Amino acid sequence: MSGTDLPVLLPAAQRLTERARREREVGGPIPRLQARHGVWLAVILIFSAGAAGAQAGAEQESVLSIMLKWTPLLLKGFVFNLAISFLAMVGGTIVGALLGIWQISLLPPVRAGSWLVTQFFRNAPWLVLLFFCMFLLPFQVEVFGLVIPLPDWIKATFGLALPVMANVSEIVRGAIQSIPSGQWESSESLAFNRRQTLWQIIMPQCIKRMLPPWMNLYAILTMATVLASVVGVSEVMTLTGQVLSAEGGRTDLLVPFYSYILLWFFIYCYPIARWTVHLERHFAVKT
Amino acid sequence: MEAFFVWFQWLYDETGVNLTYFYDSFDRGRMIGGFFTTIWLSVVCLFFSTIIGIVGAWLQGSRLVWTRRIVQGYIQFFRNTPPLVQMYFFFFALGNLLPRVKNEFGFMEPMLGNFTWAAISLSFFAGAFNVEIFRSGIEAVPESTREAAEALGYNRLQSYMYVVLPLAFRVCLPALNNNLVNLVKTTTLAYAIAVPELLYVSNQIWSDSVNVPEMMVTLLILYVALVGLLVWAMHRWERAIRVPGYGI
Amino acid sequence: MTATQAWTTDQPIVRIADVYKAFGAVDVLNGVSLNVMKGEVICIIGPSGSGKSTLLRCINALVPINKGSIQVEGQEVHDPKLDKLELRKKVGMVFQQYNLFPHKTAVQNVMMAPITVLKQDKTEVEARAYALLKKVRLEGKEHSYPGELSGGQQQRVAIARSLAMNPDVMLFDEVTAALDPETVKEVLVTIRELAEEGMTCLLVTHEMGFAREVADHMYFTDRGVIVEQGPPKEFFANPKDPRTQEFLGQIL
Amino acid sequence: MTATQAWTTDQPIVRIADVYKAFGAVDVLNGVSLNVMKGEVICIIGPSGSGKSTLLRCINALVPINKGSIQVEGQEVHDPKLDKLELRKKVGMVFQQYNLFPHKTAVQNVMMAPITVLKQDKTEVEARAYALLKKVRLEGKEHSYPGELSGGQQQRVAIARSLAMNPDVMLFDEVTAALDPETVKEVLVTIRELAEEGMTCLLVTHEMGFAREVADHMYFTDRGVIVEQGPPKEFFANPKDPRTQEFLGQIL
Amino acid sequence: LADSIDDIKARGTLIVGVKADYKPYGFRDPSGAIIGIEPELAQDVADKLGVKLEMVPVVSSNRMQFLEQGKVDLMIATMTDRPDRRKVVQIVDPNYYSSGTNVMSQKAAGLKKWEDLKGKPVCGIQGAFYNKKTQEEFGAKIVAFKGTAEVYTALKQGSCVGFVYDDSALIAQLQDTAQWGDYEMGLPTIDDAPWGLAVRLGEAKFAKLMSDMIVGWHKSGRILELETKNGVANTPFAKAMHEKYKNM
Ligand SMILES: Nc1ncnc2c1ncn2[C@@H]1O[C@H](COP(=O)(O)OP(=O)(O)OP(=O)(O)O)[C@@H](O)[C@H]1O
Ligand SMILES: Nc1ncnc2c1ncn2[C@@H]1O[C@H](COP(=O)(O)OP(=O)(O)OP(=O)(O)O)[C@@H](O)[C@H]1O
Ligand SMILES: [Mg+2]
Ligand SMILES: [Mg+2]
Repeated sequence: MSGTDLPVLLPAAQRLTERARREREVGGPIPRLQARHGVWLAVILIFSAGAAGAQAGAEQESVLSIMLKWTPLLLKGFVFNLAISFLAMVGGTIVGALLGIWQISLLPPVRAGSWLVTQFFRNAPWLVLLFFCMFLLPFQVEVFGLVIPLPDWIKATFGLALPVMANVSEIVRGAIQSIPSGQWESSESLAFNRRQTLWQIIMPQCIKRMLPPWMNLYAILTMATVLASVVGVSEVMTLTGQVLSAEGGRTDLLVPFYSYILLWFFIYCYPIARWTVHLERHFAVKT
Repeated sequence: MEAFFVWFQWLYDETGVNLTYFYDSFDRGRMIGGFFTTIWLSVVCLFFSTIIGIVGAWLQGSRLVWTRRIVQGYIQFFRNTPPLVQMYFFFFALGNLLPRVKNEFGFMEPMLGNFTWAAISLSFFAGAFNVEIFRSGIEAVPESTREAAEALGYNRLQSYMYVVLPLAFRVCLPALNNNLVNLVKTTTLAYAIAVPELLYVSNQIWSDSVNVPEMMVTLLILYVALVGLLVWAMHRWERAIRVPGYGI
Repeated sequence: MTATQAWTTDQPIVRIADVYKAFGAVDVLNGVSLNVMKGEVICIIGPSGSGKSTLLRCINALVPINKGSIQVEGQEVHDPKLDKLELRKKVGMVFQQYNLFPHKTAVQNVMMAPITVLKQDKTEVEARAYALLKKVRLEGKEHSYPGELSGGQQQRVAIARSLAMNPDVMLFDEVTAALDPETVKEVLVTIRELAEEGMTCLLVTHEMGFAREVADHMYFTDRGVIVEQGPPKEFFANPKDPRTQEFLGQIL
Repeated sequence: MTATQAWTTDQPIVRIADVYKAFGAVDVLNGVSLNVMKGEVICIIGPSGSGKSTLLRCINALVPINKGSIQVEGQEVHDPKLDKLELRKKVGMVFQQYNLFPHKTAVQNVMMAPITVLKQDKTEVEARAYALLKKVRLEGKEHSYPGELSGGQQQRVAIARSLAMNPDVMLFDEVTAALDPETVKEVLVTIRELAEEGMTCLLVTHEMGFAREVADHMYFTDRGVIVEQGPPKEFFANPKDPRTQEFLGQIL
Repeated sequence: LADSIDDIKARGTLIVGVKADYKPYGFRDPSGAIIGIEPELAQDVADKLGVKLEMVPVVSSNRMQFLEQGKVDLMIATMTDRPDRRKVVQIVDPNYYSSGTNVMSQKAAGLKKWEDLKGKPVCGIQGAFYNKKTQEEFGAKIVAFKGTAEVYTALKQGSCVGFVYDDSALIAQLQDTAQWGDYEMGLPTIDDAPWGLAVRLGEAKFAKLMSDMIVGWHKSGRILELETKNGVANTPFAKAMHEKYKNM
């Protein structure tokens, strides 16, 4: 089924509104927890570990200075990760939303076709899809004699957009189907046509349900960009491997370096996660 | 059977389609081993990540602020960092902190092997998502139903076990399903710490036999089949526990 | 399409003739016939599961019928060539569960359909929406979301929402269920005012007191057929059919 | 713990004295006092939002009170040292929305609590569950899920579920809302039978006819206080308080 | 079909696939540039053609696809010359380099012959061709990781008894006695396998040019010079080839 959600137990809608009202009475969102403090603690630990490692091998270059030395290169790689994740998300969402709506189409062939496409791309491993994109897409395309290069990271974007598309399709379908059928009926009895019902009544109510799984998907996608090394993109994990090799396989570097990368991802993704919670709450108050 | 294998040798010689695992018994052994490792790893992780999800969601409803904070910290950490790096972290960093034991050859080796670490890290990774999924399911169970249980004299654990969880489960099954599909696909990451699962053995085979496209197609088919099986089973289950009059 | 072909106001505005409807193996309507004249208020009562809601939904073409004929203003509802949207502009429906759009405020709920469906002018619709909400006694609640309104208030928004489409016929499905006596009274007053303005109303209800007060004509359904009918005075005082007698005898 | 310390059956089984309750800034109960003797059936009526449900929930310790005292069988309910589970074994509650466990069949719904909470023997509980369902006239529906039952049937399962715990006091919160007259009658009969067997019942309802039939004593609440009380005959015939008069005047 | 030399000249750049994670043959410097023995060879080719050099980092699973697709013109990426690879790409004769295989292990393990590895976990690099042989012929359990940093860490923490790898790289690593004082390369070097430089199939003219260049490198001692420059002891193969060609 879906990333998505929830063939909702009917009374839940009422109850959630109740909570929203309570939140409004308190005069704002009731804050959830702050994971930040714990995380900063972890960061400090990691760095102190790195520093300790540096003191052990006295004549060697310190771990910290090695990390600093390579930071600009690694950042260049990280930019690829972000660009790929962003573009793949945008592309995958647009196509996936269409596919999801087609999944509830009244025309059986459209419905079956989009279901099949969705299931296929959802079940195939990301790595394999990426590989096929590398393999099947040319490195450049000629349009009317104009040679347009298809750099690796575009191919990677394409390869990752496919599973994103399938997942978004499921999210959209699941959300639409979780809206009580009374909403369809009452719109119908007010003479809304199907398109109007979908866009003005159903979809706005789906947003809240779709947001959490959609943002989860983005988190998963961002993490999956490290797979892009398969198609030859010099993204941050590939570069980290290369850096470690360039440093001659020092065993005290492995953990600090990967912790460093871990931290970058966290710093990028955590605010997004917080923002999702915020958005979710924002939509919750209105419904 | 032998003729069947020989035919693939012929296929390779004639067309260049090189499916070594049919005619080469060594590759075949690796492939079968990889297949079962993947299944075993998936099953173990499915089980433990679900347990983590259930317990985590229960702890998240705890009255103790610090319990909730720790659960939140756990979720945020695992959701917002790449699982590949997490796996490295578990295997290389935590693996190093554990005491070592003497193995059968008289060497000191880490207490937990790479398979165990892969299972642990993937379970924690998928578990973090599961906690959130179960939480949303639990929130969808009407307060009044919980109250009814309370009014009948259930204590907190009983009402969670007998009323809230079974209902929440039905609500979040589609989302859970989705996450578990992702988990099975994510087991491929275990290749990074040398767990001989499907991707790992495929990688070995294609570096030996230069048949990357063939192995990729093989992987695609195997995973689509495996995941398809899981999805099918979950759907069956979903239908089996469907409550009349609820859901759509 | 606005076909008032042969229909004139001296003919029934809703003409239901020998309608059959089954859901799979379950026979729900087994030959229902009834006629409603313009401006009439009729009440349908009957035990649970006797097909009352289904009948209303058939009139609105929300569910197809198996046999028989339903005409609204002389036009066959279940004609496959019929433009359902046109029908629904003429027939409004208020559901038991209200089915308000939870993401819109009360006034937005009322305004949406006229603007989207009838493409009417926004400012004009807005003025009418406020007037309608005033009419159902919801002044001051215009900008509340459904989740912030009590059941009775939601019910009245749903009525206003249907009225905004200016239908000729209104269908009310158990609009007073689960309301307290005071709110029931308010809804009653609203429906009465509508009837006085010439609106045709078909009501399904479990509230006998309410039915007695509001109806011009009563129908009693059981197992998918109309067992008895008549003006409320006579209907309640001297039920003829034993099934009706039994049912009315249960009322406390 | 099963404390019947000083309590004897000639004292009120439920003794509510000057109870205050506010949700945040909203005062819901403003000094409610009432006593119920063993085997008595009392009905509480009043406009929406007057705190009827809240009062029942306070008796069951589902919500804490701010001031005053509630005693059940001589035991203070809001004593922090009280084992709430023990209290709830003595006090059963039936909710307006039934709140059945939708993933369990009717008989499972009835059996669950005695087995899980009271750790009673399964076969023994099962026999009792069937007997109870028979008593509420639900033979043949034992293995239906709540989603497959009509509202009235669900309501009766909920009653059986509470009875299975063998409580001394039953609280009914608007158990007849949204039911058709026939089903209301059935529920009425069930409650009457319970009362005859000596069960103490507290009911909240909007159905005046029902209240008149079933109650030994009526209470009318408004804005969190009990405005009027008395035996039903007198209460309905000669209400003294103007607020009660107005309320009863609205009834159709 | 246009010849790729013409294409390269028209384009003004030569695109070469090289390794970027294999010190000292191809690795990154902090600016991101790829340096090492093979990049220098690639630079020689570009100079010879009079064009600019562009290097694309490749890994074993994609290097042949890149060449086939035309994404790179030439591959100098530590690829062992094997018959099945010759079916996919055109490996230029003579071989430009070679390396043997050996195992680095703790001195305490006392490994003396390859058969000693039987049944024991041995670390390796994913994609290396001798993994299969070590496993198939000597019965070792190969635990292969992505990069050398992972392997060395796993070796240190005792996840495997030894590391099977190119002997020249191991020799270089063992020179760091501070870290690896307790380790040795105790087995006889086997499999002196030649490395092949590859162009697309059917590129006769380009292959001829490259063949001449390789002969030139051997003749002039360029390979030996690069080895010394990058801190690798001169390999027997490079010495032998220099002997063979220097007087031609
Ligand atoms: N979509 C459906 N599929 C199958 N059976 C249906 C469906 N809708 C209604 N029914 C059945 O049709 C019968 C009549 O239903 P309907 O809702 O019209 O009854 P009603 O008279 O409105 O009852 P109530 O007073 O309880 O609302 C019921 O037995 C119901 O179970
Ligand atoms: N948890 C709560 N938080 C805040 N206010 C509450 C809460 N529960 C009830 N109230 C308020 O307390 C008041 C009384 O509620 P209660 O449910 O007791 O009314 P009631 O008499 O049962 O009404 P009805 O007949 O509509 O069921 C209402 O105004 C309601 O909004
Ligand atoms: Mg109905
Ligand atoms: Mg109430």
